[in-house]
Amino acid sequence: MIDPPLLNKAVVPASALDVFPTQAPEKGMFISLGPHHPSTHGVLRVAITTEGEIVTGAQPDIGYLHRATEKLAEKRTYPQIIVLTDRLDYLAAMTNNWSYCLAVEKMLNVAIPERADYLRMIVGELQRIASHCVFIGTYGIDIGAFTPFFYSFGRERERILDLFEELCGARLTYNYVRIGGVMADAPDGWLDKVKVFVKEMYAAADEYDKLLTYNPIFTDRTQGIGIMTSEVAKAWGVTGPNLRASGERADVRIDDPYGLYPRVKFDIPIGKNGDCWERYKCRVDEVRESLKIIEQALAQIQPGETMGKVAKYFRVPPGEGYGHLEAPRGDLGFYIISDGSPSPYRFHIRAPSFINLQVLQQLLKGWKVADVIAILGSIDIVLGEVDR
Amino acid sequence: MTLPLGIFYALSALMIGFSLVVVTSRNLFRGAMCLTASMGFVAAFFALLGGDFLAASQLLIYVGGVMVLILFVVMFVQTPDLFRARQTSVRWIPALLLAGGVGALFIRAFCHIESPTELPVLQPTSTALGHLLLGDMAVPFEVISLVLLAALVGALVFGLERES
Amino acid sequence: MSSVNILALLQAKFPDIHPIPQPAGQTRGDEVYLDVPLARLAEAAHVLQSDPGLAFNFLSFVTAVDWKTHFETVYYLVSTTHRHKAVLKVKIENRTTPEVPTVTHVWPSADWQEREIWDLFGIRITGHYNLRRILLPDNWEGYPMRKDYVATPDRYD
Amino acid sequence: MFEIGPLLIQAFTYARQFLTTLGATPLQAVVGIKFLQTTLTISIILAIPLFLVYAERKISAFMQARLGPMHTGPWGLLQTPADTIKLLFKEDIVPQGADRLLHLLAVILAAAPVFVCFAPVPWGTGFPLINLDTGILFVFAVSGVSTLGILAAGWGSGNKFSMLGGLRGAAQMVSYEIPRALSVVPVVLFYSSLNLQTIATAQMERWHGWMPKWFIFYPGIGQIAFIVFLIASVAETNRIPFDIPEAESELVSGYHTEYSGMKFAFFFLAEYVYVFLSSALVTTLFLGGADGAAFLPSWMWFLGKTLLIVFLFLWFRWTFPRLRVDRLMQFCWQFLLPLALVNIVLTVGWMMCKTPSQDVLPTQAAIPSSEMHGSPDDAGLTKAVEK
Repeated sequence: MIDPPLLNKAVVPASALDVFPTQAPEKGMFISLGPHHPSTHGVLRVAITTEGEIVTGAQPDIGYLHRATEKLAEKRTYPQIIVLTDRLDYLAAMTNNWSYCLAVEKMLNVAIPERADYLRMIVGELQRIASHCVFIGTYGIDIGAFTPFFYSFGRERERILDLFEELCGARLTYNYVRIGGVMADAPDGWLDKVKVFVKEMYAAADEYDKLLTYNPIFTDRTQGIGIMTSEVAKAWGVTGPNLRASGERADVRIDDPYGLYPRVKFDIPIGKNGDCWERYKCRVDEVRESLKIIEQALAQIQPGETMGKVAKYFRVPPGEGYGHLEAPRGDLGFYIISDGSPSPYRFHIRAPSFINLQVLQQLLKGWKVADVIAILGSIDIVLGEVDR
Repeated sequence: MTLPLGIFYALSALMIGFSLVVVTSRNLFRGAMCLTASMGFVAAFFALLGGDFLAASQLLIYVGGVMVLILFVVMFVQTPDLFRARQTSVRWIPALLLAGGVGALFIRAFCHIESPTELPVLQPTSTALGHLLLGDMAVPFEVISLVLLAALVGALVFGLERES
Repeated sequence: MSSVNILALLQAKFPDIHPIPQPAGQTRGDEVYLDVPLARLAEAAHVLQSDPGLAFNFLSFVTAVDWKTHFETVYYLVSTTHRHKAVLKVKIENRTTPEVPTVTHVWPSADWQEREIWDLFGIRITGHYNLRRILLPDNWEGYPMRKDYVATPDRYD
Repeated sequence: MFEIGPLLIQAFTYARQFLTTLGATPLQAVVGIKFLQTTLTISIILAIPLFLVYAERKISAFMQARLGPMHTGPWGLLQTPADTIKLLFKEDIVPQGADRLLHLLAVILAAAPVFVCFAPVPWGTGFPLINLDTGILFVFAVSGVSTLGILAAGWGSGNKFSMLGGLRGAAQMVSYEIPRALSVVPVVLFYSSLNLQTIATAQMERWHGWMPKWFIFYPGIGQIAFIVFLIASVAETNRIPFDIPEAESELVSGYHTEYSGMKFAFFFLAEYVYVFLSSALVTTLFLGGADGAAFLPSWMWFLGKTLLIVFLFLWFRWTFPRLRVDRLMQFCWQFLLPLALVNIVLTVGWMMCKTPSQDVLPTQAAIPSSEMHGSPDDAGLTKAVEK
């Protein structure tokens, strides 16, 4: 019997993990969770070997949603790739576009007008709130509470999507952030609507706390479960709220500031022992931090240009560049190598969900089958980003 | 041939039928289910004889408790060879003779009892049982609880043994 | 820890690691670009992670590039303590059976990314405990991310 | 006002006289009337899930900032009949590896006992089908049989997940039956009778005029017994937060995965009737059954209180997440059971100090002469048992 806390403390060398459990072990049972399982957040299969109720081995099996985005990008010009990045983490398309544009702008060395940067920050933080709302809703359903889903996913996120629709006409794949600026200026009255939404969102965040965060059965199901220490997290390359919940103060907005984040004051919610509840709590607190950022941005934004001096059809000087930002699920980066032609020579995506998912191989061992769903849900992955 | 006697014969025929299935069926789960059914018929007989408290507790304890746990064991132990076990033992002739002898003995004993023609008037028996158990029969009642204690200790010993 | 003394510390142990000059007109972040010979990669990984001065304990990503004449694997390393970054580039000349040692013993986060390199580029990762295709179906022939990969769709519906 | 109870009694007595005039022996007449009463009660009980399913969907919708069914009929009233008809015409698939007979038997075992349990429940004055002396014990005994239904469903479906779901469901129901039964012992002790009718009528008195003497209002023992019984009943009906057997997210809806069409409908029907039965028991035992001011008929009081408790069941379902299996068992054995036992001790203490002079065990004479109705053979009830 593997006793879970000990195992998660030490970083298990990758070679110690089982290769691929395909047949039932002699004593236990082999359960293939997914790919049509209602709670694996999309097309993901986790092959689990159990001994009674305890998980003895887990190997996620991905690739069901692989669309070869990196190969496609080599055939498209730089502006055309923005459309590809929308479909990576389809719950946070704004931050995908922004991260890609950061990388290209770094290689082009072009200056962004201030109003465009403010709009990018407002829209990026709104996208973070929408993505965390999806997480809060679906994680509630994983643990068995159906009602929060209708509040966070059904009510709050819908209002954000309405705001985005008014801004750029789309509800999911926006490609609003363009290389050198943003697609168009915010329609008049839009910023006031955002201000109204921000005020009401504070109340909604407190409502989630009352309804789910401090619900005794919810805490009983998630506290002390799926403990991931910061050494294990850093060793497996985990980033985002999952890493911060383990007590590591790592946030790209602070470590490697981009855009106008140095001008806004906000703090980073940090957890202590990195269990499922802390990962959930960090995301709820992050919603409040994002609201603070938006408020300050709304106060500081001035009218002005929204598109820098970038030609419609441009070439990037040969060389390589890496731009990354703090996406809702972690450190999302784009590594681009250009050979001077209008389309990139090599286009690599540093997808946080893909790398965060690896830790499951070690994290699931030793916990109960009922906890597998809670732990998998707390990592909050999106298959579009995992399979690219 | 009054109505209650008719019911009595029907019930006993069904009970014997189910008990036969318990003995003969190869499917372990089906056998356990039929055993549960025959336990239910025992409760029906108690009800027919006017013992309402007895019928209810028989149903509660045997059908609701003991049989559920037996079904548990059957579902946990799914070793396929259990299902293809031979039903009849090799020395079935002596077994048949023994069964015949015991059967004859019972039939002779039953002939001396004249069967009641109609049902006893239904009395509420639970209060009477209460007085009996805690009044005159208090000592045997306590002794029986020792049997239960022994069963519990036995279960614990088996349980712990498997754990270590 | 500026890139100068990272280089100094490293070259003390590995004289044959030398920096890659920054191409003209190309801005770069504060990463230091290092060209690591294939044979030296395994030891360099251990030193980069264990040496207190360098302390690169976080491997952000691993990827590969097909330069038509040779392959190249890129490791983007970050030190969460000293807050400095490094990019290792390893050139792989042999195109017929390209091989590179694994770094999962040092940074487990390279596990799936190296499997992806094997799956899409066909570069064998020696010493990887679970080298199988990760994104493509197991019976897929060819390595799609190579420049010379000809995609022959089997149907046009 | 229009008390239905006595009207029904007259109707049944006339019917029995009519049968005897037709030449049936008194026994056959009684059996005929009982048959008539049973069909009447079962038809009422069958109508309840229709209403409850609609109520659950509407209430859960309002709790979740949405509207619930609105299209079928005004405010979606015809939604449940529409569902039932749809399920009637759905193809009834039996999995290939399953044991066909057991697959069907499981549904009967799960659904039938719940209707039988309604016999001793007193709806109002003079209304219980049978004034059964072992009322509450009979209900627990028969409701225990539905556990077999779940086990048979788990095994009969032939697939690994439903077998696991069946095992977990049965384990949960068996272990929650004990605190449920023990939480009723104080009530039985207090009113010294298992008969639901006597328990209900005994709660009719008033403390200094206005405060109804319901068992729940007895400080300490009343509330504990009420809470333990309610929690155990929620667990017994496999509803959130105790719905491990059909935990959708883990076992893909447990033991009734392989059921479709009318069989699936019966599982749900049984669950809702079971919820109504548990609420009816809570009302009879703790809220004084049909006791209420005169302006409403007694059966309406009973129905009102029961629907209030049903609302509690629904409310639990849409606010609580699900308990983990081992925590659920631990909660039962290490919290509910000791609490129920302590409550029994408290009740006995209360009864001792309440009537120190009188001997705690009521003498035979004290057996309340329950109201007289129904067939002649009930006449024997008033005769005290001499043995």
